[in-house]
Amino acid sequence: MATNSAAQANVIDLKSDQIRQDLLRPVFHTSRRYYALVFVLIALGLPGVFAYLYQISNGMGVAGITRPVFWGFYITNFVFWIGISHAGTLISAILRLVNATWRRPVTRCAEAITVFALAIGAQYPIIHLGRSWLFFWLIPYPSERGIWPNFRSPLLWDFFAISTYITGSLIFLLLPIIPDWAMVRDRATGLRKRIYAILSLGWRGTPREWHRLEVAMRVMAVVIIPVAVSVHTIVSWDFAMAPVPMWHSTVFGPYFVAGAIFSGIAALIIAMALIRKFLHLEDYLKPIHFDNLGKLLLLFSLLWLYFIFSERLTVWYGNQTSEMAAFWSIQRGPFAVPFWTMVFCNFLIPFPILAIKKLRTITGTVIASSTIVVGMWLERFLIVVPPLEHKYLPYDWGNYHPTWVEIAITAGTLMGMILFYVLFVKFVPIISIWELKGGKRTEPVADQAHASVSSAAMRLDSTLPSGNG
Amino acid sequence: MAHRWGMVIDLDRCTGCEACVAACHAENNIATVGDAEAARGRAMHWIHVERYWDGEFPNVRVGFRPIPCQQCDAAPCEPVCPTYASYHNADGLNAQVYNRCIGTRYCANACPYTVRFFNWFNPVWDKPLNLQFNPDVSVREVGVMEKCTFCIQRIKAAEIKAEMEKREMKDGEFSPACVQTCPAGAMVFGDLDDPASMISRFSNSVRGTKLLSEVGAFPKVTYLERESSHGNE
Amino acid sequence: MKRRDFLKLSAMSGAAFALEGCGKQGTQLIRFIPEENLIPGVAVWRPSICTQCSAGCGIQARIMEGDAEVVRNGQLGTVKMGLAKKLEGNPEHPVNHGKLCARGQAGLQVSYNPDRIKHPLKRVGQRGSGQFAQVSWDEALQELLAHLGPLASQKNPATLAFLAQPLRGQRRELIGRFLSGFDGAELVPFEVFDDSVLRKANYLSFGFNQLPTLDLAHSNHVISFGADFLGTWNSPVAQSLAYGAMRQGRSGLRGKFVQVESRMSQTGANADEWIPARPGTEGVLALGFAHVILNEHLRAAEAGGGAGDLIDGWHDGLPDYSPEAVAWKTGVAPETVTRLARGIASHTPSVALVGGTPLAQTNGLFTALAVNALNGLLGSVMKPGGLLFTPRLPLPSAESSEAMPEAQRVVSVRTLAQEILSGQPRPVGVVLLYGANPVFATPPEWHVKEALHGVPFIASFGNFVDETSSFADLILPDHSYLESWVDDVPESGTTVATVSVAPPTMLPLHDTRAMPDVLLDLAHRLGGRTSQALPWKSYEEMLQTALAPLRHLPGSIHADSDDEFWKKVKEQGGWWSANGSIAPKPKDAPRTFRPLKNQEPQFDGSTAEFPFHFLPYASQQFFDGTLANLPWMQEMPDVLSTGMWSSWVEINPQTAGRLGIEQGDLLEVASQHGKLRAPALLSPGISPNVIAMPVGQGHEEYGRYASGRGANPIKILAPQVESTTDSLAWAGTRVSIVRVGKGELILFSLGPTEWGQQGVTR
Amino acid sequence: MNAIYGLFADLNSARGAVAALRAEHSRLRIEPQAIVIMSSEPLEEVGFGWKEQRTVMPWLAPLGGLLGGAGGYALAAFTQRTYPLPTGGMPIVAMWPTGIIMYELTMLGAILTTIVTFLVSAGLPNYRTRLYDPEVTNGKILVGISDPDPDCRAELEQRLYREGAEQVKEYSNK
Repeated sequence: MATNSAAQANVIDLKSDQIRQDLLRPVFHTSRRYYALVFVLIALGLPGVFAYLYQISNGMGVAGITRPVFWGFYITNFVFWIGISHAGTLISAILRLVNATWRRPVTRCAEAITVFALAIGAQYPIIHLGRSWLFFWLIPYPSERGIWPNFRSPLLWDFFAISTYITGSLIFLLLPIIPDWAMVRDRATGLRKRIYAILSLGWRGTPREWHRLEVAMRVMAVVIIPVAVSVHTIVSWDFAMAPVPMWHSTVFGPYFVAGAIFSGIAALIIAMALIRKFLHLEDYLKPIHFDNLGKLLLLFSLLWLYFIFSERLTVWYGNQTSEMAAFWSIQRGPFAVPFWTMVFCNFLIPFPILAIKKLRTITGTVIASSTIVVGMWLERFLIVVPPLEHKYLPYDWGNYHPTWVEIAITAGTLMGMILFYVLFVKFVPIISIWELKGGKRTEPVADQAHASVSSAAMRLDSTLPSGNG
Repeated sequence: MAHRWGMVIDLDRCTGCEACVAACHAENNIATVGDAEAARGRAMHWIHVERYWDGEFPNVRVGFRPIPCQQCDAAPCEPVCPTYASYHNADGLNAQVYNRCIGTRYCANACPYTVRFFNWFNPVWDKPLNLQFNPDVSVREVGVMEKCTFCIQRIKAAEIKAEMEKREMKDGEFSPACVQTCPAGAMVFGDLDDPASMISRFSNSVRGTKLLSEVGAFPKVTYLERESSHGNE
Repeated sequence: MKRRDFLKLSAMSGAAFALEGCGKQGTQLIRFIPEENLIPGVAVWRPSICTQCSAGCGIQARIMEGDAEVVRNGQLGTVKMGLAKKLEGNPEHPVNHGKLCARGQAGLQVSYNPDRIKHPLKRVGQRGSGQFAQVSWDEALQELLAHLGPLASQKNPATLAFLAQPLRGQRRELIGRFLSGFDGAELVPFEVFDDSVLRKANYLSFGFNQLPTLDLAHSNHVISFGADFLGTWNSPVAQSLAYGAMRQGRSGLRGKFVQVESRMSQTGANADEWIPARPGTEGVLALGFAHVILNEHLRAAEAGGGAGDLIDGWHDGLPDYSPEAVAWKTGVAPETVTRLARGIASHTPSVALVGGTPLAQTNGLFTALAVNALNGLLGSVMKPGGLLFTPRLPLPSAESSEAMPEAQRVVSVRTLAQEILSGQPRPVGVVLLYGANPVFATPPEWHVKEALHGVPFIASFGNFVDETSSFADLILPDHSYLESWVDDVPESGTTVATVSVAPPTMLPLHDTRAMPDVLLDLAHRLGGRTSQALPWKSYEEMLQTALAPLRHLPGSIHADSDDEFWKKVKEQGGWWSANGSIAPKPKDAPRTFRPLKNQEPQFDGSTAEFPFHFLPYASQQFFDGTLANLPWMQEMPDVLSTGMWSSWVEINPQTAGRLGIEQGDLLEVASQHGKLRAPALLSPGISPNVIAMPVGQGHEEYGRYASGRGANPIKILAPQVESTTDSLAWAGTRVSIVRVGKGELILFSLGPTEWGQQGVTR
Repeated sequence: MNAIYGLFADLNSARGAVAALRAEHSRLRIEPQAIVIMSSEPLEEVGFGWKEQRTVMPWLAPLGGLLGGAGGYALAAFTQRTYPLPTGGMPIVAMWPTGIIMYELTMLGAILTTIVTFLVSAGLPNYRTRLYDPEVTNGKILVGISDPDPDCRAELEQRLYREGAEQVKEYSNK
C-alpha cells in the first residue's frame, strides 16, 4: 500500500518556492474571517467556562449526576477525548515506522490533534471532582499532609499514563517543527523574528542536526506507540477494575484502544478536510490521502463491530441476572435509541461509504467520519451510564438526566479544541514543509545520482579514509 | 488490641419500621436534602431498608432488608480511591476520611451495595436545628463522600472507657445507633474475632447469608434469612 | 431563686451593653452566664417520656453542652447550656425496654424546630389568617383572664371547652380540675385515629375500658384484623419487641402471623400470610373462624364467655357464618377460612387482634366484638401469649380520658362543633386548644372550621401554628416535651402498672412556658372554685403529691422518705409496680347490652359512581400528621412505597392497567364530599377495588417543612361515624379516580419492585 | 571566526563542491571538519554524510527507560510502605499495580532521554551568532569553509564558483 500510494502521493510537482509560499501563507497572512472565527469560537466556549465556575461555587449538584449514577457526561467526555487523541501520534508513528511516504502532509495535523485532545481530555477528571480545587492531591509529591496517593487506584494509573503520553506526544509534535520554525524565522521580521529565533533553537540545517532529528523521530515513534496503547487500556481499566455489571470485562482494554484509534482517524479526516478547504491546500492534501485514511477507517469500523459484538454476545450468552439488567436497558430499554444510533453511526452508514471505492471520496470520508465521531461519543456514554443505573440491587437503581451545566461544559471543550487548532495553524505551518520536500525529492534525485555523479561519489568515498587519517 | 466489628441482621425479626434510619440521622449529623434534591435521588440514608415484593395479588409477600455499609473485608471501594480517603482501618472497618476526599465518586461506583452517599451541595440546617449536632461526629462539606461508619465514634468512646478502666471491652457494652434503637431487636453488633460474642454465634447460624456473596467483597454484615412456621403449613 | 435573680441582673447588664453596642438587636453576641454546670464534651443521660404518640414510651436524652441562641428576659443572646443531642429508649422502662421507633427518634426536631413559636402571640389579622404579633406573658395572661373570669364567675352564661389531644395522668387530672371551675365546661379529646371503638368493645367483652397489651412473645399463632401493631397502632415499640421474640425468641418455635386487611400495611408486609378481605367484613371473617372451630368441636361455645354472649347466634354454633357464607361476604376462599381456623385452634397459644381500619367502619363495634368473641373462644384473654390488660394504679388520674366519662362532660369534637354552631345546650364562650388539630383532621362536613369562626375567644397552648391554632386569638406557647415536666400513664404495652414522670431534660430555648404551670397560674389568678381545685404552686409539686402514695406499694423504687422516693422517681423516669403485684381488675360490663347481629358496613357513595373503597391510613412517618413538620420524617422513605416529602395514591396494578394509569400519573380522587389530587403509586399489596392514601401531608399551615405539601385525604372523607361511639368512620368512604395528567412521585427507590427480578441473593 | 561559503542551487553541484574540497583538502589547507554544509532538508545521499552518521541515541533511550522504570518502582514501593494499610491479606506493595506505574515511567524515561540526547548531540539550543545564511531556508545549499587559510581564500572562492556556486560570500563575526 505504502509504495504505490507513495508513487501517486508524490505527484506534487511544485517548485519548492511554491510549496514554501503556500504553506507559509497562513502563518504570515491573517484574514478578517479568521478573527471572526476565533471570536465566534470564544463566544461559544465561554458558557462552558461560566458553567464550570458555577459548578465550583455551588457544588457538584448542579450537574445531573446523582446516586447511583455517580459518573455521567464528564467521564464520557474524558474517555471520548482521550480516544480522539489516539489519532495522531499513533497514526503518524505507525506510518513513519513503515515509512509510508504519503503520510508526509498528514502527520502534523494528526499529531496536533493528539496534543490538543489530550489537553482537553485531561481537564475532565478535574472538572468532575467534587472538590476540583484539591485535584493536586492526585499528584505524588511529599505533601504537608504526610500522605501519598494510592497507587492501587486506576485513577493514579490514569495520571501517570496521561502525563507520559502528553509529554511524549508534545515532543513528537514539536521536534519536526523546529526546521519549519527556522524557515519562518528567516522570513519574519521584528518581534516575530525574535520569537521564532528562540523557538527554532538556532537551527541551521547541518547534516548532523538533520541526522539527529531523524534518529530522534524514529526512537520517539517506537516509544510512543506502546504508550498510546497503554493509555487507553488504562482508561478502560477505570471501568473494568470496578465490580460493576457490564464494566467488569476483560475485553475492555483492546476494545477501548480500537475504538480510540477509530474515532481518532475520523477526527483527523475531518480536520484535514477543513484545513484543505480553508487554507486552500488542495494540492497538498489530495484525495489519495483521504482514500488511504478511509481504508484505515474501514478496517477499524469492522474491528469496532467485531469488538462490540463479542462484548455484547458474551454478556448475553453468560446471562447473569446482574448484567442482563444493564444489557437489556441498552438493547431495548431507555438506551435503545442511542444504542442503535451508535450502530448506524459507527457501522451501517460508514461501512458502505468506505467500502465502495466510488464513494470513498473526500466528501464521502468526511461524512463517514462525522457520523463515526458522534457514534463513538455515544459508545462512551453507553459504556459509562447504563451499567451504573443497573447495579446489583434493583432497589438502588436510578437514572441520569444531564443538566445545562454538563452540556455547556461539553460544548465549551469542543469549542476549545477547535480554537486550539485554529490558533495552532496560525503559528505553525500545518504541513511539515521540509518533510514534504524531502518526500517530493527522494526518487528522482536518487536516479540522477546514479546516472551522473555516482562515479565521482565512488571516487570521493574511496578517498575518505586517507582524508580523515 | 484490634477488633473485627460485624453486624447480624435478622430478617425474620425486622419489621421495616425504619427506626434505624431515623436513629442514624440523629446520631451521625446526616443532612436532609429537601424534596427537590430527594426527587433527584440524592437523599442520604446511611442505612436504608430495601423492600422487595414477591408474587402477584393476592398472594403477595414482602421482604425487608436493612442495608448499612457492609464493611467488607475485601472492599471494592478502598483500592479505587486515589487519596486513601476510603481505607481499611485497623478494626476492619471501611473508614472514610472526609478531609482526604476529593470527590472522584469512584468508590461509590465500585460499591456493589450502593451505600455510599455524596454531598452534592453544602448541607444546610435551618437554625436552630443545628443545635442537635452530635459533637462527636464531624459535619461533611460539599464534594465529599460519606457513609455508614458503624458509629465509629461510639466504638472509640467505648475503647477509651475500657482503657481508662483498665479492662477489655465487654461484648454488647455498646452498639451503633441503629442496633441500639431497633424495636424488634433484629440487629446484633459485636466483635467477630471474639468467639464468645453473641455476634460470632449468630453469624454461624444456618440462616446466615451474606448479601451479594458472588461479588466476593466478603461483607462483615450477616443476614439471617426468614423462616416459615408450623412446618410451612 | 437567688441564682435566678443574679442571672436576670447579668442578662440585663448584657442587654444594656448590647444596646450601646452597634448593630441591630439579636445580631450582636451577648454571653449569658451558663445556667448549668456541665463538663464540655461529656454527655449526661436524662430520662424523659416520648409524647410523639400515645404509647408512652420512656426515653432518655443525651445531654451535652453547646452554644445556643436563646431569649432570656426579653434579650437574645448565646448561652452555654445543656442540649439534647440524641434520644434513646429508657432501658428501665417497662413499655419499650430501651427501644425507640423512628417517630420517637425524630422527637429532637420538635424541640429544635425552626418553626416553633418562640414567644406569646396575639392575633392581629383576620381570624384564621395566621397573622400574629408578639406580646409579653403578662399581657397574654391578662387577656386570657379577661375572657375566663366572666365564665368562671357566671357573669357570662357561656361555657368553656378544652380541645386537646387525648391526655392521661396528671395532665389529664389537671385539666379536669381546671374545668371543674366552670359550669358545663367540656373536655374535648380529639385524635383522628382514635380507638374508642375498641375500648368500648373491650369494656363490653372483658370489662376493660382500655386497649389490650399483646403478649405476642409467647403466642404461637397470631391473626390480626387490620391492626398495624408493628407500625402505628397502640404501642408499636412494645409490640415490635414482642413480635421479634415471637419470630425468633424461642428456639425451635416460630410463631405464625397472618394479617387480614385490604391494603397491605407495614405490619401486613411482615405476615406469613396476607388475606385481603372486603373492607368492613373482618368481623364476619372472625366469626367464620369461630364457626369452624365450634362446628369441628375444637372448642366449646362456653369458652367464649361474656364475649361470646354478645354475638347473636353464638351458642347455636353461628349458623350464618359457614365458610361458604363467609367467603361470599368477605371474598376469602372457604378453604382458607377453614385452614386458618384450624390453625389458630391447634397452634396455641394463639390470639386474634383487631384495630385500625376494620373499626373505622360504621359497623366497627360489631367487628371488634366479633374478634373479642373469637379470642374468648381461643382462650387467649388474660392468658400468656394472648390479650393482657395493663393493671391500673390506685390513682384517680390513672384512667385514660375516655375511660372516665363521669369526671365531667367529655364530648367529641363533632358534638362540640354542633354545640358551638347551635348554641345548645349553652353557648361556648372560650375554647382552649392543646395539641389537637381538628381543622386538619376532621371531614369538612363536621364544620369544625365554621364552628371555630363562631367562638368569641380561642386560646392555644400549642408550640406550632397549625391549621387549628391559626384560629386562635391568643397563643401561649408550651415548652417542648424535652423542656418540660412530662408524665404519662401507659394504657397498654406493659404488664405492670406504670406511671412515667420525668423532669425537663434541658432548659427552654425560647420564651415559652409549660402549659400545666400556666393553668395553675391562671387558676390562682381566677381564685374561687378553680384555685381550690388546684392548690399546688407548681406542676412538679402536683406530680410529687400525686405519686407520693406509690412509695408504699411494691415497685421499682425502695425509698425511706418521700423526698428520696421523689428523687429516685426523677432519676428513673417514673415508677412501675413489681411484676404481678397489682392485678388488672375488670369492671363488670352492663348486662343491658343485647347480642349483636351482623351489621353490614355502610359506605358513603354508590358503587356505580364511586367504584373504589378509600382507605386513608396512619403514615409511618407522620402518624396522623402531627409529625409532618419534622424534616427527618419527611425525608424518611415510607418503607413500602419508598415515598418521601409528598403524598401518593396507592392503587393495584391490575386496576391501574384497566384504567390506563401508570406509575406517577396525577390522579384526581373524588368522593361525594370533595376532590384531591396526588400521583399514582402502583402497589401489589392492595385490593383491586381499594385505593389507599397516607394521612399526614396536605397541611395548609404547619411550618416550612409541612405546609403546602401533598394532599390531605381526610378532607374528602364522608362525615360518617361509628354508630355507637361518636368516632369518625374514616374507612367508610367510596371514591372515583380519574387520570388528569403527569404527576411527580418522590421515591427513594426508582428500581423495579419485584424481589429477585435482578441480582438479589436469597 | 570567519568563513567563506558558497550557495548552491542544486544538490549535485553542492555535492561536487564538497567532494572537490575534500579531495584537495591538503592542498587548500582545510581541516576536513572545517567544511560546513547546511540545507533546508535532510541530505541522506552519499557524499554529505560524514562522521555524522554514528550516534548512541538509540542505545541511550532504553537505558533511560530502565532508569525510569526503577524510579517508578522506588516511588510506588516507598510510598506504599510509608503508608501501610490493612489490605486484608494482600501484599502492601502489590506487584501488578506497581508494574503499571513502572511501565509508564519506563516510557517517560525513554522519551526524556531521547529529547535530551537529541538536544545535546545536535548542539541545540544554540543562540550564538554562527556561520549561517537565510538563503538556506530558501532551498539553497550552503557549502563553506570556516577559518580558511588567508592565502588560499582567492583560490577557494573561484573553486566554489567553478563547482557551480551561485554566489560566494564572506562571513565574519568580528
